[in-house]
Amino acid sequence: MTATPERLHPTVMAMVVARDFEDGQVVNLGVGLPLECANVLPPDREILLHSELGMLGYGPVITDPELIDPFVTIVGTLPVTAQPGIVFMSHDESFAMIRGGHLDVAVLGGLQVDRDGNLANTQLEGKPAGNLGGAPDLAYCAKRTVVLMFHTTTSGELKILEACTLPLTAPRCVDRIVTDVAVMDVVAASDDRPGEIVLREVAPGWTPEAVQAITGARLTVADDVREIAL
Amino acid sequence: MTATPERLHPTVMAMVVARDFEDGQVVNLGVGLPLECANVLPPDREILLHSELGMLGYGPVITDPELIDPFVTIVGTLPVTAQPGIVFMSHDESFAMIRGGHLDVAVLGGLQVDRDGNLANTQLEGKPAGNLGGAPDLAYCAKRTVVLMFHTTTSGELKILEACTLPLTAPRCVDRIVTDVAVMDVVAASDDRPGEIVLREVAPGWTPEAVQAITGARLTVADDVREIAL
Amino acid sequence: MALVHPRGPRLIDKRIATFDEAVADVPDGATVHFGGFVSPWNHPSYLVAAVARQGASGLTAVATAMGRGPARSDEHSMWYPPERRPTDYFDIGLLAELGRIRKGITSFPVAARHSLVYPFEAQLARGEVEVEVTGQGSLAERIRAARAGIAAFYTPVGPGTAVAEGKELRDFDGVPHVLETALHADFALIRAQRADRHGNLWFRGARTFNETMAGAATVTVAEVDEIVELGTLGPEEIHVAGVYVQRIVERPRTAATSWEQPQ
Amino acid sequence: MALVHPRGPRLIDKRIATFDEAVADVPDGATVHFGGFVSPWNHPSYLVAAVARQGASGLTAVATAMGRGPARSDEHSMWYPPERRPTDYFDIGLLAELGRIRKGITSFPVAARHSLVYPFEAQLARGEVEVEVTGQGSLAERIRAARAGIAAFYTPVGPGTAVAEGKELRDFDGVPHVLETALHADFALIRAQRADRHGNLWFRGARTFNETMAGAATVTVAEVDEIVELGTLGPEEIHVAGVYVQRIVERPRTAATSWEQPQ
Repeated sequence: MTATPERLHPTVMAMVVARDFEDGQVVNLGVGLPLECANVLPPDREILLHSELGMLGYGPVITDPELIDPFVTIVGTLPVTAQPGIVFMSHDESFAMIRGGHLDVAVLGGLQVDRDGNLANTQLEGKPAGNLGGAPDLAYCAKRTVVLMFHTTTSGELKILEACTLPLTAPRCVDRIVTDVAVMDVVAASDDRPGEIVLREVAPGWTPEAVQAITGARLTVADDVREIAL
Repeated sequence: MTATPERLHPTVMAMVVARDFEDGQVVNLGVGLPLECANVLPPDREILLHSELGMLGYGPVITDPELIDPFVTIVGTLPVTAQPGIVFMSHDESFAMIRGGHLDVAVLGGLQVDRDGNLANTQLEGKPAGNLGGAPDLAYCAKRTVVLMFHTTTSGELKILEACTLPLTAPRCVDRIVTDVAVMDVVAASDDRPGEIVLREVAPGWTPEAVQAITGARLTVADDVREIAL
Repeated sequence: MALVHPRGPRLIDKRIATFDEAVADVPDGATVHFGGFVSPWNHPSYLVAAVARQGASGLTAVATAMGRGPARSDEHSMWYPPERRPTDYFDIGLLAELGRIRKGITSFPVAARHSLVYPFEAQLARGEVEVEVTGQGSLAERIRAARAGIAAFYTPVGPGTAVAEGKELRDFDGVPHVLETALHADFALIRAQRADRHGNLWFRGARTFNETMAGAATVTVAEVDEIVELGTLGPEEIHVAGVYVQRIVERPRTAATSWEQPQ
Repeated sequence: MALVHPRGPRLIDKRIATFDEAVADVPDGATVHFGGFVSPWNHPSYLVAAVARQGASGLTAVATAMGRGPARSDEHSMWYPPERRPTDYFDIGLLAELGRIRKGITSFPVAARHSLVYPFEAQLARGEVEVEVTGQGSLAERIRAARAGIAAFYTPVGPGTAVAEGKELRDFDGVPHVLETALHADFALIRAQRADRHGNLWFRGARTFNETMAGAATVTVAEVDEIVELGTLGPEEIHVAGVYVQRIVERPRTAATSWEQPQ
């Protein structure tokens, strides 16, 4: 019996997502893990980060109180950097931008994702209601939706499933799943075949079999599956 | 046989309309006669004039080329005065403002008005299509719609009718009609009686009978009908 | 030749001296839009506190989030050392805690962590209040529709999820859409940085629901950091035209330390 | 630790050197939004002229008015003495006169006087072109809906008149409404006063359809008086975020005197 291989650090997970942003893309980062992407982008690259509050063009999170501008914050009232060209707008305009298909990528956290690309990420167990926030619009309307999450819950429950059991945030919306052990693409169902999840990359030390063992949906292993590299 | 009494000058017609604006009201003036209201408002009164182009708070038309700002113009590219507090906006916001019921008064020109308060003012005879412009939104959505027009056409045809014959701009929208001979209110139809046009004021020298004689709808003469005064 | 008004002109002046006056007529059972996005710098704190003092109850509150309440209000500025955190942040969790909210229409009804329970959430779990959870995009558009005189609209966001249940679905270009209706309020309580006496508003930073809600209610009241002379705000820089705003109130120069202090 | 892009960063730069390049790919049969409100100061004259030179035909033109054409273009600035009237005002009447427009979607299809006939109107009378006349409010909202991802909406304006014929009617609160659909275009050609390389735009004066159309097309091209350094336009003063704009072109310092001059 071999030791369980190490899982990726959250910063590296964010880098795996940010690696694939193209210059000039408009990207919305969800709270928590996804926001880490803001901190790993090279300062000389122009990726326009969008915030639902009504802001486009922010940069890394600021931790030094002396540098904070309290009017430049994102969800959770987190202070961030104002990049040159930053624009402020209203909530309705911010969501017109999302819903109108003007965002290239949404990176969201996830509680569950299934092989049809359904996403559940708003309803915490035991809570009397879910926090939808802007997730339904982002997940459904961004040109590309990436879910960045730990592969399993802290108590080991599976999160990538044949079919979500929690209330859906948005249906058939996920294009890619990046976790602490793998990178997977969701291939949408078509008339003649069901949706599938294709395993593209595995974390160092992980085999496709080891990833499959902690995944609740059957994975299709890509012919060119390889180790995650930045 | 007595001589036909004189008709009011367009400037006086505009003053009859402007007389009834309340301080602070938001008013849209149509092209032509209605726009004259902008020129007769006392400079120390704050009536906010709205233009569909996306402007709120303009003042009199400017004729001296040295005083013109070509970026402060209304329909017809007419240069107007920028009053303190003037705001510019987009066309969609300008019409959100109209449709959302935020305008107190719309003063519009008219080709025909009928006793149900229907308005026709966009389709010129002989033209292959009508110029709707912003009239449908203004006529239907302003809290109060005033039609300012000559009582009859230049060739003597009647314009105030039992029922409009030209294509309607908006149905059941007119509250008041001000012409060069009279001031009339349209009382909307209710379940138990049809709409009616009430004659409130007549121009100096005019009798209710003389006004009725050039009106295609039966007028109800108000008990307190009086001579137009400013 | 110009008309002279017999009474003499009455200038437009939407300034109200106190927050208490500005919300005095909010009735029990009112629907109220609350602007901002859970930050001391964009939430209408003094208006919330004034509503709390005024006592209106049975409110339907439309807001991004239902608030943390006074006990946790400084969590929103945790990145500042304690001495720099605003003492005058009163979020609508205060109204929830006082039992004034009957129903919430919101995107964030609960705390984001298992370990936290906010006042509205606790009442919801006990069945004391109602909630209508709406994604933020549809909530923003429903409020904008109220301002813009649009009765209802079809959005692609919602079909296939709980928010579309019981609503009309229709395909456009083969994509399912759901019909959402305008969300008008009796009062909109918002926050801006600058205003003039016409009610023209200017905002620093993301304008959140503060811009969206202006004009989407019968009475819009703006709490502002500063009232400036008419003409100071340039015609191209005004974000909200004064016609959408009925009342403006300036925040005090000295921050309140309790919501109970009359302002 | 930060990612270094293997190719080196590529900055966002939406500047296009010439108007001819900026519209080179407008295909025959395209739907095109044209911004402005019949004024030399808000109409995208150089883009219109470039489309005329480029030759695309069978266009569906969405615009406030269908234009007067070159012969009458200086009527728009009659309040200036002749020597001060712009020589470089090219309205879409030019495209109509050249026979490039197959259909107009507009609020002002004809001249406002009996005695005047503009090019599009003449073609319409002869049955050579189609027209869809829409009130300006619904036209503006349909274009905004395209930008905002709203498929359709119910407006109270239209029922009881010709514009509602053949469309779905529905009552909301006892008031009849008509369903209007989003109006997307292949290209939006607009005019602004300032832009930066991100495509952020700033306007002088009423923003007309220029703001409304930005982002309501697959490709939005902005003709601007001046391109300024990134960061010059303040985050609170930008009217249109760059994401809605794909190309920007600066107007020449010396005004053209004919639409046929390549620019």
